Amino acid sequence: MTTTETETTTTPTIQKGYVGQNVPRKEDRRLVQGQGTFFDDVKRHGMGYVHFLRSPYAHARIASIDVSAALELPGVYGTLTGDEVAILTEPFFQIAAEPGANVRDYALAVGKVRYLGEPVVAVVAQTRELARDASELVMVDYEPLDVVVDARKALEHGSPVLHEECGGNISYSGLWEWGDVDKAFAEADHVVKISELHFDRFNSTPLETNGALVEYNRGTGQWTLTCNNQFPGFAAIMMAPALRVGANKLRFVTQDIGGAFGNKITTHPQLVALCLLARKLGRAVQWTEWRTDFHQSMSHGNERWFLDTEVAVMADGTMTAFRTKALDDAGAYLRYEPLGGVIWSQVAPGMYGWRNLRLDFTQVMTNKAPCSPNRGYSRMQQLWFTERIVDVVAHELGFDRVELRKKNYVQPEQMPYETPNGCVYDSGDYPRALDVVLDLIGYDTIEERRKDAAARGKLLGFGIGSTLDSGTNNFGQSQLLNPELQFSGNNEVATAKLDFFGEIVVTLGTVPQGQGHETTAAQIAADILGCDVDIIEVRAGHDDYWNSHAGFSGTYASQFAVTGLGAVKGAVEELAHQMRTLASMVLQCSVDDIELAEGFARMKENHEAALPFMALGAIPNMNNAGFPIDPPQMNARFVFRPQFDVPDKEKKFGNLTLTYSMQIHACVVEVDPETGVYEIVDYAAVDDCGVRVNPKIVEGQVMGATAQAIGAAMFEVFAYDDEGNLLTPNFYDYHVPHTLDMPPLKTAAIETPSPFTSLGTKGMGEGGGGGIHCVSAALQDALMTSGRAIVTSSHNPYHRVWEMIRHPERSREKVEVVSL
Amino acid sequence: MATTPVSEKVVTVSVNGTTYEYEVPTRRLLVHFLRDDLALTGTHIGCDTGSCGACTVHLNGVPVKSCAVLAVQADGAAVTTVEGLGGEELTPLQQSFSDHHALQCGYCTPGMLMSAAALLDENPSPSEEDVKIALQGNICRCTGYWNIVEAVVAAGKGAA
Amino acid sequence: MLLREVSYARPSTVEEAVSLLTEHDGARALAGGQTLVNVMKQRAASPDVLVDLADLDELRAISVSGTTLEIGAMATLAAIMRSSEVDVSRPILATTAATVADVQVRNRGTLGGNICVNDPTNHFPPLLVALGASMTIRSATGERVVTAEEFFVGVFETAVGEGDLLTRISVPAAGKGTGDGMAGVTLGAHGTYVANAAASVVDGTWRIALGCVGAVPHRATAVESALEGTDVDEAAVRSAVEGLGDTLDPPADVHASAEYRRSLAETSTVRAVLQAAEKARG
Amino acid sequence: MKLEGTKEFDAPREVVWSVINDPSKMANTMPGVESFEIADDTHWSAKVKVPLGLGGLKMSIAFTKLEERPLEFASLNAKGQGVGALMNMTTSFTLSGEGEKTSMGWEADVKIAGPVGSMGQRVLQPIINQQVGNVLASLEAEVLAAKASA
Repeated sequence: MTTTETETTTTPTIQKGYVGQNVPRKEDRRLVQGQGTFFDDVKRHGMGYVHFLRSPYAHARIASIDVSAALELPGVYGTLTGDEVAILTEPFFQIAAEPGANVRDYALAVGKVRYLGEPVVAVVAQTRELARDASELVMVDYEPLDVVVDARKALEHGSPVLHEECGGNISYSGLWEWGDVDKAFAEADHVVKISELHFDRFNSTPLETNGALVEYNRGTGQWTLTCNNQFPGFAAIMMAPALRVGANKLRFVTQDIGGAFGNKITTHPQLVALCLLARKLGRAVQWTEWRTDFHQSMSHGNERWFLDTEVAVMADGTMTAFRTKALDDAGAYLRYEPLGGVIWSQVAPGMYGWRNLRLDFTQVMTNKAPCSPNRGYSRMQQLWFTERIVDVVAHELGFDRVELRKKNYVQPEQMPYETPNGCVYDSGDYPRALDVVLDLIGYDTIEERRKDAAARGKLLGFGIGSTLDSGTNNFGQSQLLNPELQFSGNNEVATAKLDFFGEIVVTLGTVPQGQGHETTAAQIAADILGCDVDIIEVRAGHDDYWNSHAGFSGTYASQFAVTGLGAVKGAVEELAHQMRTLASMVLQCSVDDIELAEGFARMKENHEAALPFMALGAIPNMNNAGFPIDPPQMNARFVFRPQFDVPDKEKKFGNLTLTYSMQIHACVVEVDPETGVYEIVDYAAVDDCGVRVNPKIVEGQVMGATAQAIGAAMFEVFAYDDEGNLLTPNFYDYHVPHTLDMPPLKTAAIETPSPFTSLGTKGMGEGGGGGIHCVSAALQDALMTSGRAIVTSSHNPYHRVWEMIRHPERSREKVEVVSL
Repeated sequence: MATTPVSEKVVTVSVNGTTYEYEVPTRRLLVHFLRDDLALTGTHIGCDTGSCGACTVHLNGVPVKSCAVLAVQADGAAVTTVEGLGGEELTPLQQSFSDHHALQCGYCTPGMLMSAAALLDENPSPSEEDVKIALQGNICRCTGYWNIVEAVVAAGKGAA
Repeated sequence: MLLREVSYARPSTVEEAVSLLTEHDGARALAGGQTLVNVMKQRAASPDVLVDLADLDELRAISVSGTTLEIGAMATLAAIMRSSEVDVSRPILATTAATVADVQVRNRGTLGGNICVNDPTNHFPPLLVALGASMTIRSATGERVVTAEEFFVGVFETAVGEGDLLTRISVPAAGKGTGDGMAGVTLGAHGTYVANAAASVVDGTWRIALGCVGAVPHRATAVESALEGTDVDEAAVRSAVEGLGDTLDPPADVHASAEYRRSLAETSTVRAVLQAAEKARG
Repeated sequence: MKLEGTKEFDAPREVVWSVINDPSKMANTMPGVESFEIADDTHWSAKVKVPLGLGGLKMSIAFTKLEERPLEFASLNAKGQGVGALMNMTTSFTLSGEGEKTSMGWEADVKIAGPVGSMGQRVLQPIINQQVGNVLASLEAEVLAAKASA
């Protein structure tokens, strides 16, 4: 059902050993036995269950709240309202400069609700059922307000305003321009105009929803949060000031997490509510979000319009410039936003060589669920946009889509390539990757297959989606949005120690959610220590008490293979040095005479002179008398820090990410012209993420991202009606693809190691955009003979395809070609 | 004379071979009975509409979604959860999931395993299509299913 | 996830079930629970008393008496898929059951439960109307039989009223010259229907019912009579179906505009009729 | 959700007007009314159990008469609060016609929120259409009864 091919261009930069092998995952045993520990599996004596009463209105004033009836119900422990929250906490820190900086965001709605599903009151009771019963007794008197759900309308004068203190609905706006755009358009042979493109709203809907068990220690004033937040560093930065405590008072603990994909970064409002309740009630409180709550209130992917786009094209197909107005819809609050307003610029030109770009970016707030990172965060929208441009240009000017791409791709000999905005694409061979994917999918047979499909009354279409997966953020880019911010660079932490009986224990600051960190970290460690991978224990999950985390610790934005493994490599190399040093002290030789191999520290020249790890572990811990100087402690902590500068805030210029993985996807669709129903009948994806520490894990990421892309392209959308009701609040209407919806898949990989990372690795896992692009392109190709509709949306369910066939003019009128 | 409806009921359920006698509110879902009352937390909850299959268990030998069954409906029945699949040793199916990288976060895995195990009981060497049909009621957001289907087909071949 | 308080009884006879449903205000029969329990989780609807039919084995029977296929209301979709009686006398019931939801739901979900819910997107309401099925309903005052058209009253509403219990669905067994078809568009493979049509022909007489276009299955009587006596080739069917959409006032939702549903209703009808015609030819 | 239509009555305008302006008569036309209270001539309230097959939807509804021009026009607002749903409906009636014939144009703007609202238009639209149909049918009955008793 899936076939895999791999070619390696260069050998990895460190010794072959476990690195590069499909080492079975250490995580698997407990997970297949149902012995994983997810947050909802953890209980405490006498804990109370929390239910959030949520707003049934998308926009309303809260006239009054009466919890008395709920409190009278036997078994109810207590409640929390917005009025209390406003007294007990500071509004959350806002990343935005003016006007977004004025947003006042709290753990619960204060005075007003701004989206349907917004938490208004928290109720705590002895059982889950009881908490919900009690919430039904809470009387909330709402005064409904007019609603705005369309970003374009939110800009209009007289539109309902969500946050009066912002003086309108705009959270951020800025002009991003590089090169000489007007000159490029003046010299262009053709200008292709696309009046409107729309990237739809969806997210990755991890199967495990959000939640936490929160305990408050009255003696130490510290909270312990057993949760599934994937970026504790960010959560602490948001929560500690709000709670008026230091970050040292917040201990985050995770073990197994049921998927996150960026969607579990912005849970800080609910976590703060839980902290307040645990303190108020003097007991552990537990909250498990439901699916409907998640859909209505949590972490939607950024919805984005691209308006009045123009592309400058030369007669030979060289694309020299684009200009567009991007309109981003952040939803009701700016939890992680407006960072989406800069993250896209990591891949501003996509995979193409144009040097002249103008993007006028505006982000607005609407009465919909707040946005926050979602796999491919903000880059996916930009990459879909650049891919749409390429296919529309080809479609309207009659260029071959393959040749047009090859001509305009950044070329391998240009690597490392500096983009017009100062980002550096570290390595890659895009034209070759395209050849590989075309070969996988049998591009040379497409026309025959098209005829065959036509004979069956089907419209066949073929599409390509090229996508970048930029990893290891330079958080300095946040200063391009708000010069006052004091964030820059990046980091990750690991510790490695040799324990009493020779056990090797590695801890990470990362917060894995299925990426196999325990396994890949062990592979790196075992290679360095010259021992069996099985004797390496990598602690599962995250715990602030390990002292192996820093401000940017977490698992997000494709960085583990660089920052996480970089930290592991640093810590384990330090431990190895300590082990060799101790061995040299015992064996009376120089450190350089000692090697670590086969589970021993031994003399290179005389393998009989060897100390087992057990001895090395025991000496400093339990048998350290008689050493003239202290034996090494067998305990190392390493902070990995990628080299970054703060970008130029005036020119919006600088390197924003360290590595650029690449994926190219291609698919073949067959459309039923009568119903618009279509099927993906063939699919291929090629991935290049540099050195692959564990190829099967990498392929798994490619497959998962592909499946999510197919879902977003065909089925998954957070759609709202004019009153702000979410029309897809559960897996019944929000259809997630299942086994029978999956096309056959062929994958391949090429490895062009990153010159900028110690292992030659690149972060990866967010390449799913390629799938959304190639489905859009394939549909547009399929409709060539049936009205030549242009695909202007990222989400193309059957009814939209049917409409494109029935009313091609509706999309045709959005595109225009001016040839000079 | 009709029995009188009750809102609390003593249920007797055999779970993974152990018989439990428990008084439960009649509104309690089987999945909460397993997770909260019996502390068998391998059975997971991924949705609230009976769509995702993470809570799949065997009820008298057939796979069902334990979030769409009341605990009282299981009175007198035999339930098998993922904890009851194998012993210390992994079953060939569990091993195959690991061998084929058929899990990432592992949250859907117990439900997947229960659906797949039921299929293999009925059809020891299923085709790819058989497997897809058997697993259609189980959502996975990490793997895209390809490796899961391969793992089950391979486990079947091994058994056949 | 968490249901409102509800009391529960599991009667051991149909009589007992009926008296429970009669005696208790807000009592509702619990069959497979694959819809009811999920709706109760949303607390969108909350019966006060659940009468669990699980022990009423007589309601699980599937049998053929004379020229009628009798399906007990508690027969699961899985049982219908596997039933040789169904396979012999009205196979489309089995092939349709096989496309409802998924294995786990089919193992619990019953035909009676499916039709008593009468969600406009369900598979069986239009199919049973097209097949000319009838339903037997027990109450304290006795037993009555209603036709499928009479049975489906509204969304979530059927002829099964308070104190009533659906016991049996009767479908005429297919003889020679009978053909059934069902076509439509679903949300994903084996998903819920966006629009569908069921068609059945017996010796040249057609019955066609559309789903998802209103509160109850819609009989396409004009198409039925237009097909009367024609030798049913594609051209004939298309002209018979022409204009059907304009006679409908379907709901619009996130999955389909009214215009799209009208078009799908026509396409589905054409395809269902052609399927049925082919089967009828044998 | 906006709905509108016209309804013809074989009755003089005065009779139709008397019915649609008599809360207690209107109460008879509403589905599943369990109790009904009149606060004053512009405010009244009802406890209803809207019959949905899956178990009735309990709601307490507060009515406010917004505007009236005798024999011509009336509009009222109904705010319902139930556990499964919140309802906000503004409806208006315009009467015309002479002698024994009355034509009633009506408009309704219905907003439904809460879990029931999340069940989707697929289900809601048919439900509402059907309930409106029931209301109009029983309204006709009320009018004919009033005409007979007049």
